[in-house]
Parts: sequence; C-alpha cells; structure tokens
Amino acid sequence: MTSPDLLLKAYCTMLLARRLEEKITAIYRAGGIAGGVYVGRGQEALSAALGHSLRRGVDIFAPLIRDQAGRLAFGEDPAEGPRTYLGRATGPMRGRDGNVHRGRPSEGMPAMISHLGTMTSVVCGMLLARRMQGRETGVGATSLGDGATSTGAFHEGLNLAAVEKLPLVMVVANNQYAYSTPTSRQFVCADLVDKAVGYGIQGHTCPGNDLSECLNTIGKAVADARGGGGPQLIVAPFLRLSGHGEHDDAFYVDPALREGPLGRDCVDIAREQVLASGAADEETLATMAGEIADIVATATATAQKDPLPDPYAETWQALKTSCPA
Amino acid sequence: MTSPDLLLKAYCTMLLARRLEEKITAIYRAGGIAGGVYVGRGQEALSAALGHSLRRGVDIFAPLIRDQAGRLAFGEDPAEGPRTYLGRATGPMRGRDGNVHRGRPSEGMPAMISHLGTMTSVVCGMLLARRMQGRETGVGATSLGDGATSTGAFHEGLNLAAVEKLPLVMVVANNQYAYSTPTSRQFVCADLVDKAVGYGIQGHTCPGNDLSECLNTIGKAVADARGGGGPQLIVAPFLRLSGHGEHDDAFYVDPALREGPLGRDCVDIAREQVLASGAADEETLATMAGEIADIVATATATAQKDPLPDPYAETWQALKTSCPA
Amino acid sequence: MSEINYIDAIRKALHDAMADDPGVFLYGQDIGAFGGAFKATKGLYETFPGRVLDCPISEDAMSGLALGAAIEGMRPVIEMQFADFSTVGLNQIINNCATHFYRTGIPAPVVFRLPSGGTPGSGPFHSQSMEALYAHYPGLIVFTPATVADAYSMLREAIAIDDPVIFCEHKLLYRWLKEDSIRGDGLPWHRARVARVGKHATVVTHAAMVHEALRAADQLSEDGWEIEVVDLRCAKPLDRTTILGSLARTGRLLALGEAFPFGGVTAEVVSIAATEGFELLDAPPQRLNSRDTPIPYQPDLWRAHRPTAESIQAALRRLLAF
Amino acid sequence: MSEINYIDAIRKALHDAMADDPGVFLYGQDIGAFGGAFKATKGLYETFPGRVLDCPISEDAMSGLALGAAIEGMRPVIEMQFADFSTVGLNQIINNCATHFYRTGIPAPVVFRLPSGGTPGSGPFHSQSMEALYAHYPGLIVFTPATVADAYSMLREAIAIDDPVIFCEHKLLYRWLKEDSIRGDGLPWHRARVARVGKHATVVTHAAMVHEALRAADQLSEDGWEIEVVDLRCAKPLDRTTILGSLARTGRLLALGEAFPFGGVTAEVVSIAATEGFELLDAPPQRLNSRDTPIPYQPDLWRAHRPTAESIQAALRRLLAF
Ligand SMILES: Cc1ncc(C[n+]2csc(CCOP(=O)(O)OP(=O)(O)O)c2C)c(N)n1
Ligand SMILES: Cc1ncc(C[n+]2csc(CCOP(=O)(O)OP(=O)(O)O)c2C)c(N)n1
Ligand SMILES: [Mg+2]
Ligand SMILES: [Mg+2]
Repeated sequence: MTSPDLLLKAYCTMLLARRLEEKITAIYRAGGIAGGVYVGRGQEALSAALGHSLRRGVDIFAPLIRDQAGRLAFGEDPAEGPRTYLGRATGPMRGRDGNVHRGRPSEGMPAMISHLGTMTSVVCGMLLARRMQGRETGVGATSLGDGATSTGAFHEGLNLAAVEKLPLVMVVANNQYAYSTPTSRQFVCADLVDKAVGYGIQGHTCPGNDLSECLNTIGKAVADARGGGGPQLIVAPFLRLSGHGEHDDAFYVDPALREGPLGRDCVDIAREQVLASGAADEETLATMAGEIADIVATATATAQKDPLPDPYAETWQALKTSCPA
Repeated sequence: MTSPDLLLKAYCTMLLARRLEEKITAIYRAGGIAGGVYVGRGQEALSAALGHSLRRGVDIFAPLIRDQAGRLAFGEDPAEGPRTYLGRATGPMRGRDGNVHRGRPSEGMPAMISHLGTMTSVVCGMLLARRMQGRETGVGATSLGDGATSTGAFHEGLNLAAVEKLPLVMVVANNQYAYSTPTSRQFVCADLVDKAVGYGIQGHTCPGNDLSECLNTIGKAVADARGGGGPQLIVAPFLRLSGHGEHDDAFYVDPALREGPLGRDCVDIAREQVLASGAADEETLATMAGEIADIVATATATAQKDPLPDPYAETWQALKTSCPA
Repeated sequence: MSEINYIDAIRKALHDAMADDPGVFLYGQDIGAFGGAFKATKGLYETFPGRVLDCPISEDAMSGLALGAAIEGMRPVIEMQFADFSTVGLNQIINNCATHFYRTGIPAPVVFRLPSGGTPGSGPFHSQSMEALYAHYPGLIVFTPATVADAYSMLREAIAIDDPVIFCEHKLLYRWLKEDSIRGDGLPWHRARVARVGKHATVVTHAAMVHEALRAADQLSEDGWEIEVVDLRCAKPLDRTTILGSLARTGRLLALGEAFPFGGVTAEVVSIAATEGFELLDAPPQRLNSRDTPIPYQPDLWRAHRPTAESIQAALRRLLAF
Repeated sequence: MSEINYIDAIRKALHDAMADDPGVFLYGQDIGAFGGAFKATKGLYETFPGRVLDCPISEDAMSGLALGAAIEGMRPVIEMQFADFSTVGLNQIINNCATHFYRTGIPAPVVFRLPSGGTPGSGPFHSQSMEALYAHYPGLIVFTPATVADAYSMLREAIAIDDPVIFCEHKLLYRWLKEDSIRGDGLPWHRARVARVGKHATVVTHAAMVHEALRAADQLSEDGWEIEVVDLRCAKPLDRTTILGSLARTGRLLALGEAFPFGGVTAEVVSIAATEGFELLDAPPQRLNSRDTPIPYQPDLWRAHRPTAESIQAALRRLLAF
C-alpha cells in the first residue's frame, strides 16, 4: 500500500504539472511560443508515480513528450519548461532545442529527440556504461506511448535491454491515441503487456489514471529492476485529456472513451485518494493549490525575464573539437 | 498427417537443394565465384515444407538467405542459383546482384536485399495491394533467422501485418546462430513463438529438421492464413549445419548442439520418413538421387556456358524513366 | 476568384491522381479521417473509401510496404509526418525501393511525400531538408517544388513516374504561398525554371529559398542589379542545360540552399558550373547554405541559421563586386 | 621484419586504445570470440574480458546505446558489420549522436567503424561508401584512412576525439595493403596528405581511390606528367589549406571518389576549389565517381562501375589536354 505521504507528494507534483502546463498553454495561445505545446493532461498520475519512484543522483529518467509531472518529481526546476518553450538562453537547451526536448544528461536526465522509441537504447547505453564502470547503476526509466510501440527503435532497444539484462523500466502510457490514430490501427494484441513474454521480461499493468495503483505498480517494478530482475515493462491505459498538441482539438476522440473509466481525470482520482488516505484535508489542499499557483507564476515570470540567445554571438559549433580549417 | 506423396516430393526437393548447393560450394572453392556462398544445409526440410505449402501463381514467397529448397519447391529453375552466383547475364539479376539476392518479383518471388528483416513489409505491401485490387491475395510467406528477429524491420513489418490483418506467413528459422552469435545474445524469451501473442497473431512451432512436422505445421499455418486468420508466426528450431558462409568453419558451434536432437540432419530424417511412409523404397531413392545429380550437372553446366554481362554495353540506368539532361 | 495555397495544391493533386488512377493510394500516419498533420489529405478519406490508410508509427515498414504494393502494380503515395522522420525509413527507401528497378527490371513507382524545411520554432527534428541524402543514392528522383502550380503539377508527375520519387514539400510554403490558380507554365518536371530573368548574376536554388532569393533580387534591383533566379524544381536529376544557360547570360553564380552545407544540392550545382561551365564564369561561384549545426528551435537563432533575403543579398553583393 | 596490414593496424589501434583507456569498449555483431566478420577484433575479447560485446542484429539500438554510454563517460567503438547496414542506425547517428553536443553541451565521444567500399562480388549491399550521408550532417567527423599507418593513428585519434567519428575503413585495403610498420608521419587527423608530389595536376581523393590514383600517376609519369595526389584522410571537415595549396602548385584538379556521383565529397572538393581557389585553376576542375547505379555484383561490371587507374588516367589526360 502506498503511504499517505507519498500520495500527497505525488498529487502535489501532479497538480503543479497541470497548472504549469496550463500556464504554458496560455502563453502559447497568446502567441508567446513558437512551434507547439504538448501537455501531459491525463498522464500526470502515471508520470508523477514514475518520477517519485526514482532516486535522483542514482537513477536515470528519460522523460518523453507528456512527462512534465515525472520531470518535476525527478527534481526538474519548474522554470525549465517555460525557459525551454520560450527558447531562453538560460534553459538547459539554450534555445537550441525546444519544448519537451529538454534534459540534463549529465544529471541522469537525457534530452529526448523527436524520433519515437529512440531513447530506449540511449538509456540502455547509460546503464551498460555504469555497469562496466563498476558503479551503482541505478535503474533507467523511460516512457513512451501506445503509438511508439510500433517503432523498430522500441523493439530493438527493449530486446537489447533484455539481452544485456539491464535494469530498464519501460513505461508504456497507453493513452488510446497516437496523435489521431486509435490503438486499433497501431496494434492488435489484446494488451500491450502481452509483449513482455516475447522479450523474456517482466510485465506489469496498472490503470494509468489511478495514482495509488501507479505508485504501487511502478514502485514494485522499480524495486524488481533494482533487485536484478532485468527490464520491466509497465503498461498503463488511460485517456489523453488534451489534443496531441495544443493546436489539436481532438475531435476524433471517441466520446465513449471520455465518459468511460479511462476518461476519468487522474487529478480528480488522486485528490480523492489523498483525502481518503488522511494525508491532507480540503483546507490543506486549498493552501497547497495556492502555493502551486505561486510556484507557477514565479517559474514563468522568471523564464519570461530571462535573456534570449544572441544570434550574433552564436559561434555555430556542432563539435566540441575545434578543427583548424 | 502428411501424405506420402508430398513427403517424397519434398524430400526430393531437399536433396536437390543440398546437391545443388554442394556443387555451388565446389565451384566457389575452386575460385569460380566471387564474394561468398551461403547455403541452407540443415534448413532444407523447413524451407522445402514452406515452398511446397504455397501455390505458385497465387501465393507470394519471399525467400531469404537459406531458402534454396523453398525456392525450388516454389518452382525456381535450378539454374537460377548458379547463374546468379556466376553473375551471368541470363540470370534473373543479370549480374547486377548476386548469390541469394535473386528473385522474380513479378512472379510472386521478390528479390531480397541484404538488410535483415526488410522483406517482411515488402510482402505486406504486395498482399495489401492485391487486396485493394480486389484480387485473390494468396498468402505471402517469408522466412528469416533467429538473428533477424532483433531487427526493427521485423518488428515493424510483423506488427503492420497484424494491424492490416494480412495473410502473412512468417517462418523463423531458429538455427541457433546468427553468424557466430548464439541465441543467448540475441533474445532471452523462452521461445521465440512467445512473440506471437504480443503481436496478437497466431503462433506455431515445429522441429525445423523434421520434414513431416514441418509440412504439417506450415500446411496448417498457410491454411489458417488463407482462411482469413491473419498473420501466422512459425518458429522452427534446428541447427545450421554449415558455416555462416562457406568461408566460415563454424568453430564456435557448441558440440553439444551438434550431437543433440537439433543437430540431426533433416535430410536423414526425411529419408527415414519417406521410407517409413512407403512412398518410395531404397531403390527408387537411388534412382532419384541419380536424376538429381543429372539436374545439378545440367543446371550448373548451363549456367557456366551462359554469357556474362558486357560492361561496355551496360547503359548504367538506375531509373526506368529516361530524363533528358 | 478564390485563392489556392501550396497545401491545397498538394491535396488537389492527390485527389485528382486518385480520381484518375484506381492504383493510387495513400498511406501514412493520421492521414485518414484526421486529414494529416498538415491537412494535406483532408477529405480524401471520405472521397476515396479504403484508399487512404492510417498506419502505425513504422516508417521502415511503411516504406517497405510501398515497394511491395508497387511491385503488384499499385502507385502508393507515402506521407512521412515530417521529412525528418524519413530517416527511419531511409534504409528501405535507398536500399530497397531505389535499387529495385536496376536489380530486377521491375519498376517501383512510389512517392514519398516529405514535409520539409524549417519554420520558426520547429527545431532540430521538424525542420530538415533532406535532399542531399536521397539525391546521393542512385535510383531516386527528388522533387522540390517552390510554387503552388508546381506543388500541383509536380505531384501529379511524381505519381505518374515509374520510379521512386522523393517529394520534398516545403512546410513554410504550405499556407503562406497563395496563387490565383494551380495552372502553371507546363514545364516538364526535369526542367528548371528561370523564375526571374536577370543579367548580372544567377541564383540557383530550390524550394522555400526561391522566395528568399526573389526577395533579395527585388532589393538589389533598387540598386540597378538584375539578378536571375533559377528555381531547380527537380533536385535530382539536375537540369544542367538551364543552369549553364543562365550562367552563359550572367557569368556569376550563387548556389543557394536551406540544407546543411556539406555536399548536397548546392555543391552539385557549383560542381556542374565549375566542371561544365568554367569558361562561362566571370567570378568564382559562390555557395550559401544553412549553418553547419542542427537547426535551432528559438526563432531568432533559426533565422540566423538559414539563409534569408538579407544574407543572400550580402552574398550577391560580394559576388557582384568580384 | 614482419609486415603489418591495414586490418592488423585497426586491430592494434583498438587494442592499444583499450589498453590505455578503461573507458573504451567495443560493441558489434560477432566481434567477441569470433573476432568480427573481418577479424578486426580478433583476440581482443580474450585480452579485455567484458569489454568486447557481441550484440543483437539491432543497428538502431547499437547506435543509441553508444550515445548513452558516451553520456556516462565511456568511449564506445561500434562495429557495423558492413557500412551498408549502418543505414539502419543512421537515424540514431545523425539525429541523436550528432546533435547531442550542440543541443546539450555534453559531448558524445563515439566511434562508428564502417567497413566500406567495394570488393569484387560484394554487390549492392556490401560495397557502399557512405561518406556523403554522414558528412552532410552537422556534428560528425568522418575519417577515411587510406594507409596502414593512418588506419592505426586515425583510429586512435578517432577514439580520443570528444565528438562522434564515422570511421570508414576500406575493405579492399584490409589485407591487400601491407607496410613494414604502422609508424606514420605524425600528420594531425584534420590534415590531408600530399601522397605524391607533382606539378601538372592534382588528384584529390581518399580511401582506396588513393591507390588507384597513385597507379594512374605512375602510368602517366611514363609520359612525363607529374601528378600530385592528395589523400584527404579526413572527409569532414575537409582540409581546405592542403587542397588549395596543391592547386596553387598544379592549377588542375581531378576530384576522385568511389561513392555515388551526386553530391558527396567530390562535389564538396570541387566546390571548395571553385569558390575559394578559382584563380588558381588553369582548367575546369573535373570529377570522377562511381556510376549512378547500385553497385553491381558481377566483377567485370563492378570494375566498370568504379573508377580505376585506367579511367582515372583517361580523366587526367583530358584534364591535362585542356
Ligand atoms: C519515428 C517518428 N515518427 C513520427 C513521429 C511524429 N509523431 C510525434 S508524436 C506522434 C504520436 C505519438 O503517439 P504515442 O506514442 O501514442 O504518444 P502520445 O502522443 O499519445 O503520448 C507522432 C506520430 C515521431 N515523433 N517519430
Ligand atoms: C541489418 C543487418 N545487419 C547485419 C547484417 C549482416 N548479417 C548477415 S546474415 C547475419 C546473421 C543472420 O542470422 P540469422 O538471422 O539467425 O540467419 P541465419 O544466417 O542464421 O540463417 C548478419 C549479422 C545484415 N545482413 N543486415
Ligand atoms: Mg498515445
Ligand atoms: Mg540463425
């Protein structure tokens, strides 16, 4: 059973992620962000549970597109998101890359590229390196969507993790759609977790919008990986509660899904669970919501005041090595 | 139960494939073939069973590296192999491609490229096209090795077949090694057929060196695919009885495997099965062996007499379209 | 009369090709009821039932499937959601599709639509111009239309061609570029177009850079410089005749492209000029490409990374001053 | 004294790098006890237990793994079984490894060893020279050693460099090229070498073509022509100084390469000559590449597909006659 304290902590992270992304969306709608905005609405429970199951400084977390909550749980500064979306020189990507492609690889958080599935093998490499160096490897966690399971990169990476028996924790956020594509056009297995046996690894499932279940299941999977149980595949179904990006009104989402159990908002479920656990009462949560609003306001204000990169000062060096011409 | 006639026919094909490849190897060892020679020694039962389960003119067969027997069963002229190895202008590849990369795509036999796994989706495309054209699709069969299951192309192709519910028959020839690499460095699932459930498709297994079993299992899988059962995954374990290529002495093969049941030569097993079935007696088989020797001699002699391509007459056109400069 | 933009022209070309030839079908991510990430296929799913298929996120398999379908007589048009993701299908494209006719004698009429090029905020993985990779490999034709009319006519031609065509459509032009009609000048696909006639220097370029070049030429015309702009249209094979013809008139060449600097189309254009048009040149040919780094996300950085009317103008002034 | 060949030099470089730096490890198909398809790693599995790993047939994952290991401070050396199969890992190489330093500031010291180039009977998928693809993308360094000494020293340098290096080793040279020792001339990796001094024309080339060029130069010397041969060694970045320096001496350029003709290294070399060395040129620069078709299997066709001493000689005679 999940401890009430952990539930509260994770709920708090979820709410911070939700509010932060709402603010980023507002800036986007006001024309302040170029490109797109991609939010984790609906995925906060799963993502926060993953982030809180990891130990910063020991473990690796390779977040994907909808992992704002997991990032915060893993210790990302709330200003990193706004800084990156706003292309600030102070953000981890210094304006060179944007939105969800941020990371601090030397702090255990690699920076994803867009090509789906590709971060799987990168995490494998990090884990393998640590093992070769005789260091404590920690576990290496990453997530991807139902759609990304169709990529060769997912397959090759997961299989390689199994062959090398690496402590990889792979979370599949099955949010029923890949952009507009329903899962029926993505795979036909009864449950994505059925893939685990074909890789010879352990599989787990949990409802992706149920914080308590996510914490339990992921906590166990992480412990198994840490204990030498090899790669762990966690499949968590729920519904994406946003468009693919904030430009997308998601007209294609089946209303039955919205109204069914997968469509329940994880934030609402988590709130009920927190209250039921006794970790906090309505009043405490109200105070907390106020504090979160402050954090969001400060993070975005900070980012907005931060300097932009200076194209005239840019040296355009793709290499660390300097080569005389 | 396999009919005695089919057993005999398939055994005959196996033996022809074996002798033909022995002859090609002899030419290679005498310095008559550039590049390498890759034989199906040990895989003849599986391959012949696949080829004989298909209907030329209706079905598609995309052979891979060790499918000389399946090619013959599907109707390939025995001279095609020698012609292609010898780079003759008369071969299907006209010297432009060699050895096992031959095919006649417009006759239902695509020509493989080297990159493992890639033919899976090509067969899918052929099947999809036929379905869209409202033609009888036939089934589309292809094979690959234990090693090729690690490729992203295999995964993407098989999954796509499942999503499109195509009559793809995928035979995994698990010959225990990918070049020198044992299966333990390739996958860790208990049995490769465990992958089927993760793709939501039917899985089958049979001992790859047992002709009768191969005919039964593949016959059933082909019938299932033909009957609308979607993709079929057949996994057949046995031992490669050659090196990876004829340059390779396969020193790395575990002697225990050679001496165990996987190491039994499928030609010996098939011969016993034919005799036991009553389809032929020793005398008939001796006559048959003589005929096969003649076929092999004729095929290679023909190929050797055939003209080489003329580099001076070559127009070097990679495009069908002619573009004025 | 209503205006038609570049993406409308693409949609219309797909529509008309499907209406004319039952062998044409579309395969790609989110191209069905959703109409595609850029709405290039909007409405086609409804108009042509069963011929516009949403596919899994499997660029390798999509590309292999295209070859298989072509072998059986279809004319698949594959939409890559962004050109950048075609790297995942590149092996099937360059090694399977592109070699097929040479190896087997059976043509592979497949079209890969690659939404290409940079837009503000699209960053390193949604901005690439991949002509260099595909043009390098034998067996592929590479189109890079720069006008609404070409978007239409060249896509029709791409689908009609019996070989694999890489169709690089520029995302920046999708909605920005509008014309009164899709009627073009009937130039065959393998001919470059003199998009602007001049006499002092030639800019040879393609795709979105045609418009930057035209802007630069406008600006320079205020100082009396007459800049000729050649729109390559087809990046491979290159139209040597038109390139050299223009050089014969102007004697000065700027090869301009949005792709990365090493190799690629601009290097090939300069090479053609230098090897075949040496005596036509009154000054060293010049090149202008993007910077040799990944394409930055932040809009100011992005604008400094790619050539613009301003940097083209500067390059032309140097060329004219020689 | 015993002779050492090109593949021995590679093996020794791997050995010495592993002996010197515990961060170096090897990852590839069949490179363990088997010693690799070409025996480049023979014996290393035994000498360095746990540091030479056989991997699954997963070029994408191998390449991604290399980046991850580099992030954690290792120096992975990936063996592609043949250069041609690196297309399957290309996405990870050009989009993940190559962009990493620019995007994150964290360097990615990984080496991809690509057994490259044609040999008789190796055909369209075991013969490719892939410099053009990798050199086009920012963030990669591309080595193409042509000598035994360079095979050794440049591989050592590749492993020491903090950026991703594509190491194109030429299969034709593996056993054919022998020298008395691996001791070279100490040229830094970013410098091209004047492999033969001449005064009438310069051939700029790399990898196996260096030897074809030297043969052609020998043949032409019988007629009194002194041909300079520049061995690029590093295909990206190119050593403009040495190229232009040679042109200053000879005034005539033949850019020679084994890769496909469109774009690539020879186009880049000609472009450098034309844009930066225009006034040095006494004749139009020339290019010679392979044919623009897949690489044929049959040995006579193959020999007619690639440049050879004979076709180089013919190209040089045309250039000298200008
Ligand atoms: C290889 C590749 N192909 C296509 C895309 C374009 N793309 C970006 S997100 C996306 C949908 C992803 O769906 P899923 O994996 O289910 O994740 P979700 O967005 O639902 O969280 C697609 C197709 C991509 N990023 N990478
Ligand atoms: C993508 C790719 N990587 C590497 C190779 C080189 N290669 C050719 S055959 C082979 C081993 C194949 O093993 P398996 O799939 O088990 O088939 P088998 O040879 O045992 O029949 C390898 C690694 C290749 N052809 N394609
Ligand atoms: Mg999804
Ligand atoms: Mg095998």
